[in-house]
Amino acid sequence: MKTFGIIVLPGSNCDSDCFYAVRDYLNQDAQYVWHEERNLDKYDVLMIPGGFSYGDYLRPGALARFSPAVDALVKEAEKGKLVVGICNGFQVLTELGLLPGALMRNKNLKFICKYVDVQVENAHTPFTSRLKMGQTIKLPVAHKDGNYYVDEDTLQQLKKNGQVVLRYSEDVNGSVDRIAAVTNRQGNVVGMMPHPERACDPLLGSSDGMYILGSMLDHLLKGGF
Amino acid sequence: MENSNTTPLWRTLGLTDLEYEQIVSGLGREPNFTELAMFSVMWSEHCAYKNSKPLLKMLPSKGQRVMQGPGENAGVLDIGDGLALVMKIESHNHPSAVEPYQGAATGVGGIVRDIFAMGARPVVLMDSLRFGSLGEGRTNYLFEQVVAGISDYGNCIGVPTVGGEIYFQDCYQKSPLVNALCAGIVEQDKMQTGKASGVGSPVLIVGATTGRDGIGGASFASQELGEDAEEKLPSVQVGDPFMEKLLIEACLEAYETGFVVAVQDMGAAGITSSASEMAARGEVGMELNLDCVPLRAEGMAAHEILISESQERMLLVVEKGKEDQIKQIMEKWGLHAAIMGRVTDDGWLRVCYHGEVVAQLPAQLLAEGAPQYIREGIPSEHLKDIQDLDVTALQPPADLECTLLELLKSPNIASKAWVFEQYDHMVRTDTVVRPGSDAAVVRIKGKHQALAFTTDCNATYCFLDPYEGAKAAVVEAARNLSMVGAEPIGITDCLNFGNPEDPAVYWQMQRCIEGIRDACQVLNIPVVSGNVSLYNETELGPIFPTPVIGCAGLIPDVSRVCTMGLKDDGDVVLVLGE
Amino acid sequence: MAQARVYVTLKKGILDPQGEAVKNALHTLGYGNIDEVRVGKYVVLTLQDSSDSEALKNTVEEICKKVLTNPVIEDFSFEIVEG
Amino acid sequence: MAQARVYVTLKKGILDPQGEAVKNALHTLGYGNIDEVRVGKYVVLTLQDSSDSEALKNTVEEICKKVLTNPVIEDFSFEIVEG
Ligand SMILES: Nc1ncnc2c1ncn2[C@@H]1O[C@H](COP(=O)(O)OP(=O)(O)O)[C@@H](O)[C@H]1O
Repeated sequence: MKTFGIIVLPGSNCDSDCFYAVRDYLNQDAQYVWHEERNLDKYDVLMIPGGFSYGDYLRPGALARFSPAVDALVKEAEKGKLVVGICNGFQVLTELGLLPGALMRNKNLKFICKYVDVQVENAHTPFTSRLKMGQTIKLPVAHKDGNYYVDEDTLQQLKKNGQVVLRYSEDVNGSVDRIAAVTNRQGNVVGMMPHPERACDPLLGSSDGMYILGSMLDHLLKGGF
Repeated sequence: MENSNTTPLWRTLGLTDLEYEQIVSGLGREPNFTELAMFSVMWSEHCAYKNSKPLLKMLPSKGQRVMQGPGENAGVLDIGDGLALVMKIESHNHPSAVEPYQGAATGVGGIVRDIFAMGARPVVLMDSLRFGSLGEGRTNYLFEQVVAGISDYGNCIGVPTVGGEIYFQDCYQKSPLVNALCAGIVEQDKMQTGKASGVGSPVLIVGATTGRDGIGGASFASQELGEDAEEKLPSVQVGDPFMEKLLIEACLEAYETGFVVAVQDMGAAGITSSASEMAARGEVGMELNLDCVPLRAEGMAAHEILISESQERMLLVVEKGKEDQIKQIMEKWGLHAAIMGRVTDDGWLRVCYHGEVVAQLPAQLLAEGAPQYIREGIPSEHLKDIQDLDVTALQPPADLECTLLELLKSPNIASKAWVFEQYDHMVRTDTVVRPGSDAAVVRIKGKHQALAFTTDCNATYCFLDPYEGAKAAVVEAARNLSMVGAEPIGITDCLNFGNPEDPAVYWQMQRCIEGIRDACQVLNIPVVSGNVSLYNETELGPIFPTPVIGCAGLIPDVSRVCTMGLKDDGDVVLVLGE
Repeated sequence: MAQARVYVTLKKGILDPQGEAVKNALHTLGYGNIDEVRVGKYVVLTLQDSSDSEALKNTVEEICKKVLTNPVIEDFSFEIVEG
Repeated sequence: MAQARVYVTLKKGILDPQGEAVKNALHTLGYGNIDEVRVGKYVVLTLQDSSDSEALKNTVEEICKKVLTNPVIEDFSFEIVEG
């Protein structure tokens, strides 16, 4: 049994989505981690869920940086632990500088909630190993600020290093190069705008999110950090 | 009490001479200014239902599943397995006409608080909207801003907006309607009420600080929007969905302790309404000290604190001696919680400020003493002409294909994806049938049963024949639910009308309510909560009568949900009914 | 080319939840000496020069009222910089 | 009391969808002479006065860098007004 720590920031609202996905569909130990927690040793994976941490005030993800648990998460990430930021979590990770780039207001300036197709750009990451290169999966998005920006130089590096993990099949929000998910250079930290945790039960329209959660589990079971 | 010009103060505050007399005779003395301000908001149409209460009594509100009918913050229905469904709909029409973004946002905030005030976790939002024709006047602006307001607020608090309705029609040109429905789920033994009890129990004000927002908003909402509506702007309230999200979590955690005796949200008329209604329901009194209220603005007068409509606040009555535990929970969530009073046994609301008693009123008189008006409804003269349409004299359209395309182009028929894609309708991972179907379906994790929701009303029908139109709204709602496989179990209704002092409008309201009553009786669906919004009219005249029906249904087995998409080649198509 | 710099602020007395949240964050970070934070908008318009500076001013004023602000809850001020 | 007025703008070269939308709206309304619109933030901090104006400046600078802006996409400038 692996332990997934789900960071609960004031304003997180997909914390329970992550919790049930991990507990009921991945059948692993899901635990909420209050944002004032300082020791995150015992978790095998850390997740920053979607939502509106601190109301998304100022900039989405900007104020979450100052929670002690997020501080501790940075240290765990540096040690090489798997860290996943979904939606607002992705925004937090870029604000922290753990991931390159920034997430800006969607091109149409509106919140977008719908299923989208995404393609796998790198199947050799701890988050995508159950998928094939180029495979298309169906995941929901639900965000107002998912328009991923990086400058041209960084983009070339990301591509060269295989840090672009998922791309939207069609332009959804104006993201540079239709990027939907990126990892850090080391490959243990991922941020993604689509919600795999919302796509674990065919009853709700798709279970493709299980590929991503399952890949992480495989990685841990193979003895990955 | 008169102010400088000769209009008596009570009239400028929206009370009639007769109402003022009733206050004086009920009190046995003249009210002071603070007290009069409190009466003016509590006896407004918005809070007191002066014109609608006698009519609302007609609605059937009993049934095997009904655990709480009208009279509390929201209605409650037994859905089996020890669970209950809490639901209510509410209008925020007038605020949205003035400031559509904030008006709609705070409308969502208000209805959500009603639901968690009953102890339930809010799990579903819906919105029923009416605007003028697209492209005319401020319609596009109002429409975009209202949708943005609902989207930003609902998405932030993490409650999925799973459905609703939108119509564009000229009669709403200057009187848009914004009705929001919220439903929640609670374990039956954890239900909360707004009934204060326990002499000496501390009264806590929790959540946002109190400022001058929306002062007089409640009485404002009960007046027709005149040409000078924009002048009344300072009363605009600003919503803080982040605060609301914290408030939801903190309150639900506080209820878990079992130490919360009673709780109510502060909507219209703020501290005044929540305190007096909680005291009146519990047949107790309350002593309040305004010096303890965390304020946001400087130099606020007693009446301003008492009737402020600052959003995202709750009033809690807590077991004596347990206040620190509750405060700790609130502080964990970063919220203010201040002890501002205690429960007394004498039925009076006694308010102190700066060491003086500034108001002293019987809670019952304030909360429930407003007069009720039974008027005479008279159908409008020219209704007959409109109704006398000889359908057989109409020519069928020459080019049916063209007509079909014309119809599909109508914003009233076209896809509403532009709207519902702006709403997070999937958060909480329970939305089984998403917007775009007859009714939305939401599962309950770990249970077999699921819930279905719809809102319906065709106001043109109601205009042509209020009785038949309202009946049709109920029946349509029931039909929509049965289409997804649900049995309709309860209704919450939002009655939007023009000025009830106009006999033709009063008649519409009367007939609509009769229509709802009769349909509910036949279908055996109780009305467990609702809301009335009157004075929806401008110089352009009253809106069409718009009794929006929000209906909840129960699906015994979530795997048996039916959606409307065609499924497979060769499936047989049947037509049922006549 | 002229540049109009427009400052949009929430009216006094109108709740600024964003400002409140930033203030709280700053306090947490140890900046206790911050009494208030208000977050508004800063809009920069680049306009084709008009020889008539009075007309330019009127245009910007009009744009502020009609488009850039919501008069119900916001105030504005602006300055025009030539260059 | 001192007031720090902070202007946050998107870096040059970064597409500003909000500014674009405002520009298009202005063009539709007939303001054809608008070449560009950029929408940024205007943050007003009210600080307890410090006798040391250099220290005050440093504090504000720090706050801008740490909290008020995201250096990947934003620039800032500020001024301090006493009073
Ligand atoms: N149309 C209606 N049908 C049934 N009950 C109604 C209707 N309108 C209002 N009620 C009930 O009357 C009570 C008072 O209404 P409410 O809207 O809660 O007042 P407030 O303005 O304080 O929110 C509630 O219990 C509500 O359910």
